[in-house]
Amino acid sequence: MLDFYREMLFIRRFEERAARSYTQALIGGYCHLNLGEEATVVGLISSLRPTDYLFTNYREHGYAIARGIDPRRIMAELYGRVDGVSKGWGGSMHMFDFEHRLLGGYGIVGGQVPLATGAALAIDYRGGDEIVMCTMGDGTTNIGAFHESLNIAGLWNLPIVYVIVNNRLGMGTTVEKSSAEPELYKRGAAYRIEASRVDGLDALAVAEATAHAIEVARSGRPYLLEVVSERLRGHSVVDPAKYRSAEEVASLKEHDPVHTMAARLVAEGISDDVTLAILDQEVLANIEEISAFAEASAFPDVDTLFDYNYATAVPNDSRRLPGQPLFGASTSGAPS
Amino acid sequence: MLDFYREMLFIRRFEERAARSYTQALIGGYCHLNLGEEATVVGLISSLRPTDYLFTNYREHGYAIARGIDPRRIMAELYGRVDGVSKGWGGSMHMFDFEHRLLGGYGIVGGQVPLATGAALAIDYRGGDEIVMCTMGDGTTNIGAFHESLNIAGLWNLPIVYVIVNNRLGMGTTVEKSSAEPELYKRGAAYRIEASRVDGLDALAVAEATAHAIEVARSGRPYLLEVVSERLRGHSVVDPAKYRSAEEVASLKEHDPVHTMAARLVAEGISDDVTLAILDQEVLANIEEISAFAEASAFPDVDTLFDYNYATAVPNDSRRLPGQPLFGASTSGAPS
Amino acid sequence: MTLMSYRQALHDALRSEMLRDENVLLMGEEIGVFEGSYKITAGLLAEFGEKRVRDTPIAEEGFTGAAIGAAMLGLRPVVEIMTINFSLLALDQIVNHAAKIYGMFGGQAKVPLVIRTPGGGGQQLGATHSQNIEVYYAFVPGLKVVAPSTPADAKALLIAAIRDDDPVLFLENLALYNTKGEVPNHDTPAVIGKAAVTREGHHLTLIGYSRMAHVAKKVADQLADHDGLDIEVIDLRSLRPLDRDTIIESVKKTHAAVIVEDDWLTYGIGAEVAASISDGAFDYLDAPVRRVAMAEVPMPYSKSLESAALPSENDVIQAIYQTLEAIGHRRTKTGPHD
Amino acid sequence: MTLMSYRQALHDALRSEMLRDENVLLMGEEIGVFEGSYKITAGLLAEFGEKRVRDTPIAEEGFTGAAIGAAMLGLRPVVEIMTINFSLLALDQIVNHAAKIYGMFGGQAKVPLVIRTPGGGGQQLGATHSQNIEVYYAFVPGLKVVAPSTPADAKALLIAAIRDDDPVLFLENLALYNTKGEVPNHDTPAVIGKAAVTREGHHLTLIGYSRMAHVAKKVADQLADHDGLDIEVIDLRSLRPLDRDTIIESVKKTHAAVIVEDDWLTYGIGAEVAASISDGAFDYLDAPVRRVAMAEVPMPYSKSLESAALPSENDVIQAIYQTLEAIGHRRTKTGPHD
Ligand SMILES: Cc1ncc(C[n+]2csc(CCOP(=O)(O)OP(=O)(O)O)c2C)c(N)n1
Ligand SMILES: Cc1ncc(C[n+]2csc(CCOP(=O)(O)OP(=O)(O)O)c2C)c(N)n1
Ligand SMILES: [Mg+2]
Ligand SMILES: [Mg+2]
Repeated sequence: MLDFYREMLFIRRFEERAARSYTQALIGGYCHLNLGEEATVVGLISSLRPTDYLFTNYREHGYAIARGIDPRRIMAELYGRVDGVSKGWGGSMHMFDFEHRLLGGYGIVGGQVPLATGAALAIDYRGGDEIVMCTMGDGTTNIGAFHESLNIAGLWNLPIVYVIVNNRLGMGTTVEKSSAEPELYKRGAAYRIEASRVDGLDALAVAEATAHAIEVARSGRPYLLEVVSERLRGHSVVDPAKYRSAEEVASLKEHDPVHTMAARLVAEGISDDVTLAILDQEVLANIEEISAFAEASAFPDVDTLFDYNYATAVPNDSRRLPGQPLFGASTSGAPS
Repeated sequence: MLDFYREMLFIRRFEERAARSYTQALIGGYCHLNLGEEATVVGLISSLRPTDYLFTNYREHGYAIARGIDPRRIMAELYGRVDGVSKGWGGSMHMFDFEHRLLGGYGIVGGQVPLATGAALAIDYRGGDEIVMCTMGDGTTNIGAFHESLNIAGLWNLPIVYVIVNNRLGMGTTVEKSSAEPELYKRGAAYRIEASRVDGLDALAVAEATAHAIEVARSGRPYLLEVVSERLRGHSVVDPAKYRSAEEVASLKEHDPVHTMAARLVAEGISDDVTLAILDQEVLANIEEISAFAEASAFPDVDTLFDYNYATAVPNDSRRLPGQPLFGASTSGAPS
Repeated sequence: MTLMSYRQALHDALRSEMLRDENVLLMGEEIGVFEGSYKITAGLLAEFGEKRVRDTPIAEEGFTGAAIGAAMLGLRPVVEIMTINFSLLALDQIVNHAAKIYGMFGGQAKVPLVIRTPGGGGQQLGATHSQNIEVYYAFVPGLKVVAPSTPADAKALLIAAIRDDDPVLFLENLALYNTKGEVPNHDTPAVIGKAAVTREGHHLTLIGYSRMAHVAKKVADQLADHDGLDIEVIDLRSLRPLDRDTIIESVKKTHAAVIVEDDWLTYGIGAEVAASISDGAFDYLDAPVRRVAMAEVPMPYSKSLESAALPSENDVIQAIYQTLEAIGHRRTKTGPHD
Repeated sequence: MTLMSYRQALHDALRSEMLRDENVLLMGEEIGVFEGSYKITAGLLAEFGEKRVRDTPIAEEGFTGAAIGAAMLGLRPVVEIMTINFSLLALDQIVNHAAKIYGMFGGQAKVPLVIRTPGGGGQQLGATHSQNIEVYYAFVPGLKVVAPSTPADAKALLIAAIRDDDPVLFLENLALYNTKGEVPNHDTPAVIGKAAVTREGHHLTLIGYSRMAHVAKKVADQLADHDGLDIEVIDLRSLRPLDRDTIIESVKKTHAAVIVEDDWLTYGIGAEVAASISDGAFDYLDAPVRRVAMAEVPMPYSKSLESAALPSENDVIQAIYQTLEAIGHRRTKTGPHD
């Protein structure tokens, strides 16, 4: 439990730092945080084997951390630096690390769902014993890709756990306003996929439910797990979330999973306030080092702009900067 | 019942004639027939009011007939003539008649489902008491548009009946191979939409189930109706359907809904063999007249090629034949 | 005239059309309670209610298709697709349905639909959120595609699009929302299908649309101030129909053209413009038509790479000078025109 | 060499690559039990079984996306999308995912995927089934797009596409499946990204791809026989990358070009080709580059209208003569080149 707490706290502090770095213009673009979802993230990832695959969406910093990727490289990605997990190409929404089997970080709502389904197909094709976990938000269950993918996984008996992280909002729209069946896990029935729902503020409960889901997947059937979680702040760093009532915000604070877990650790005598305060200081110091590392990392060199045009080089590939003419000396560069 | 039979028989003979005309090259492109689905078609349409709207797919000749469109214009459309329901622009897959509220005829699998949903939205928006019926095949329930549309209809309480015409095949693929939940009506639950299944070989049963579905829709809730039907021949006229076993084909013949209905009419003393034979002769003669009308109708004039570029004319509209240069006298024609 | 932002002009056009015609309704993700990702629809839910300002589920294909169906029955839906990148999910409904319904059924049903969506680039949104794929729409018969660059055009073209009986793809741009300009107080619709000469000149024709029409104008003004160059600027405004006449007329006068675009070069909007100029002004061109466009890569997140991939004012200036130089060179060889 | 149909060449390439590499699998609607809508995959289910020949549900986005995900893990899926019209439903997965994954993640994951799909027109399939929208793919960095016109190229390019580590859109054509040609018996992959000069000549360069490369060749041969015209024919073969060098080199020799394409004219493939020629061969062109393309309408079903909308051999011949006439005119005025 203490391990869970440490991880949750780390994600909390990391995300808070990301928010601050964003306002300091160290981070650009869109930046979606896992604040409020720490218990969900940690509970979900804890039951995965290192060889299992994870596909997720743009709200993935915590998942990258929980998978064991060096957090300095995660922060460096946010800062758009060469040492970033995606070498600065992806940013907040597009983190990827093959070694730790985080297979993205996708910015298109639902985009990851068919991909994850295909990864499960590849595992099944080769007779491997890995499974795929594919997380998505509650709002994502209304897009076609969800339906098409679950149907395929159900038909082909693929080893995959689909996880709905239900933070009850897709930007500002509630589940009730976006899903005709708001008990989202029940949608598994449309594909004969076993499904259940769990409290996402309780890391242990999430871990337990996940373990079952993974067991089903490893036995060769997809599973649909709904984790009812919380989003503490706006949809992204820049959203003031004015559409939430004062009571709602108060209730969020009250159920804050990190605080709840801390209280439980103390109540159950596993830890005490002083130890937890020291732990927090350590984490905060660590986060500052991480940020310093990221800030010291270089921006990608402009010369590398065409480095990832193709994995297999071909003649006549276009490698022109915006100012360059179509024809003339500058059109070389292409392998031939 | 005799009315149903007459209509079913008419569709049967019309479709057989269409198949023949296709082999005579009077019809081009793809041509999908309602052979085997006559009871389904007639049962479904019988409960609609003239003011209700129908959206369907490319397998729609029978629906066009059942809605009361002049069959000569339906055949003329198949023959690609100016007197066709879509003036020769649509062909077999794209029939449309606003007067009879057949709002297409769509060639893209699932394409009609969001459109029909939107028509129901328009009715609701205006507080009208019409409803929309949207038919689709069994294979169509696996595409994203199905999911997105039913969710929207469920959320917004739209007056629409979605009908799955389950002929148990999408081209050559069985329902079991394409739908993880092969009892297709059960998918309504994913959107809290009331749903049921009915025998599509029994026109009366279909009519009854449809009447209930329409009642629900008219009261302001969507409904999902699955009609288990049959496809007597190949997917389209050119498909020999070699993937079907001899037993299957034999069983199809045995359950042929037109023959079954005829037998029932005789058994129940409503009609007799002689009367039915005379009826058939009448229908056949009528079909020949229809075909003659279609054949006598003119092909659209090439001068009309740009007639439907836009409903609201704008300057610089492109109205060039393939051989015409981009600039020069021939670029006129555009309203300015 | 009132000085206002592009955002405000769009908002005002939506509001006044909704007041004018009760068949006009808005649909899209987060346009109501959230007041729009980019706040174009702020306040409209409160004013018009849930019936006319509809927050949709995340289902681009479904709600765009529903809007098309509603339009077939005579409503005039204005759909917001949050960014043009997500419109790929609705493309079948737009291309195979909205664009086809009028023609394919022999003119029996109209589709008076507007799809508003912003393009982007330069906001560090990364590869999936920084595309300019308007050419996908401009390519399709049956659609109209407009791309205003000023608040005044934004208002007048949006009004025109809403009143038009055909499906109109209305291209906005993230970087334009805060730009300001004078906007007429009356609700006069613009004519769809006409380019605008936003600066007269005779040395060269500089062509852009949406954000790049701004850049073009700015560069031209700058070069006039600093170098006495007299550059004609064309804002395409409409990508379909494309107003070739206005372009050709200008190039016949200036004998040279540079196109600036935010999309990828190869097969981008500029390709058609360049091909059209090279054809229609063949005997007048003194140098090849130059295109300044985005580098052909998935847009990187990192600022250093993103800046390198995007066309800059400097790139435009360089292309102009290189073109003028080429003309000088050729003129020396062949003598001046006419 | 063996004389065989384009269909057979595709079938043989699939089969021999499946035999060579067990990571190659086929996915698509009706490719197994039904043996393929156009029978390219006939017999392969029987030979390789359900694991490697997968009939998918009707879910273009879902199964194409699944193929992309499988490719990320090292499989080499070959997806069949029944016709290119239906690929609009998979476009988000192709453009926002397949094309982006390699670059957006800094080169960490490859997507060795092939999407086979036929374009069409001329089969009376109507507006939703007769589009040639390859420009949607050719426009996108990260994709490769090939469009073979002969059985030999079909085989060699399909083998190359399957062995390539990037996503390749492999464009076929309904009207080509039954055409025949000599095909090498060995399995040598072609080089992706190279055009072919399929006929040498010096009077004019005639450019096409896919079905229109055939038409171009046929027209050129005809004009040689009947009129002693010596027309150079280029088959683009690859739309992305586009082999501009081969095109420009030819036009520098012939001084004139006509492009034939099956898609709509405005913003079509020919726009980029014409713009590139007008730029790269600026000093050599004696007449504007002419494009012969489809009329810009949703394709009508009726034969009379469809025929009028599609480019015919006669249209091509007329464009050639008009171009040559324009050159004659100009030559008289300015004297011969060089
Ligand atoms: C296809 C698509 N449509 C819209 C968006 C814009 N968008 C980004 S996140 C989001 C809300 C997603 O909600 P949910 O699935 O609940 O995930 P959450 O953000 O709550 O974690 C939207 C609409 C997008 N990225 N992709
Ligand atoms: C999006 C799309 N994918 C594929 C096709 C090709 N296609 C036409 S009909 C069909 C089968 C449809 O089966 P089903 O929904 O059961 O309807 P049925 O033909 O049996 O009436 C397919 C795959 C298409 N027209 N559109
Ligand atoms: Mg959410
Ligand atoms: Mg079926």
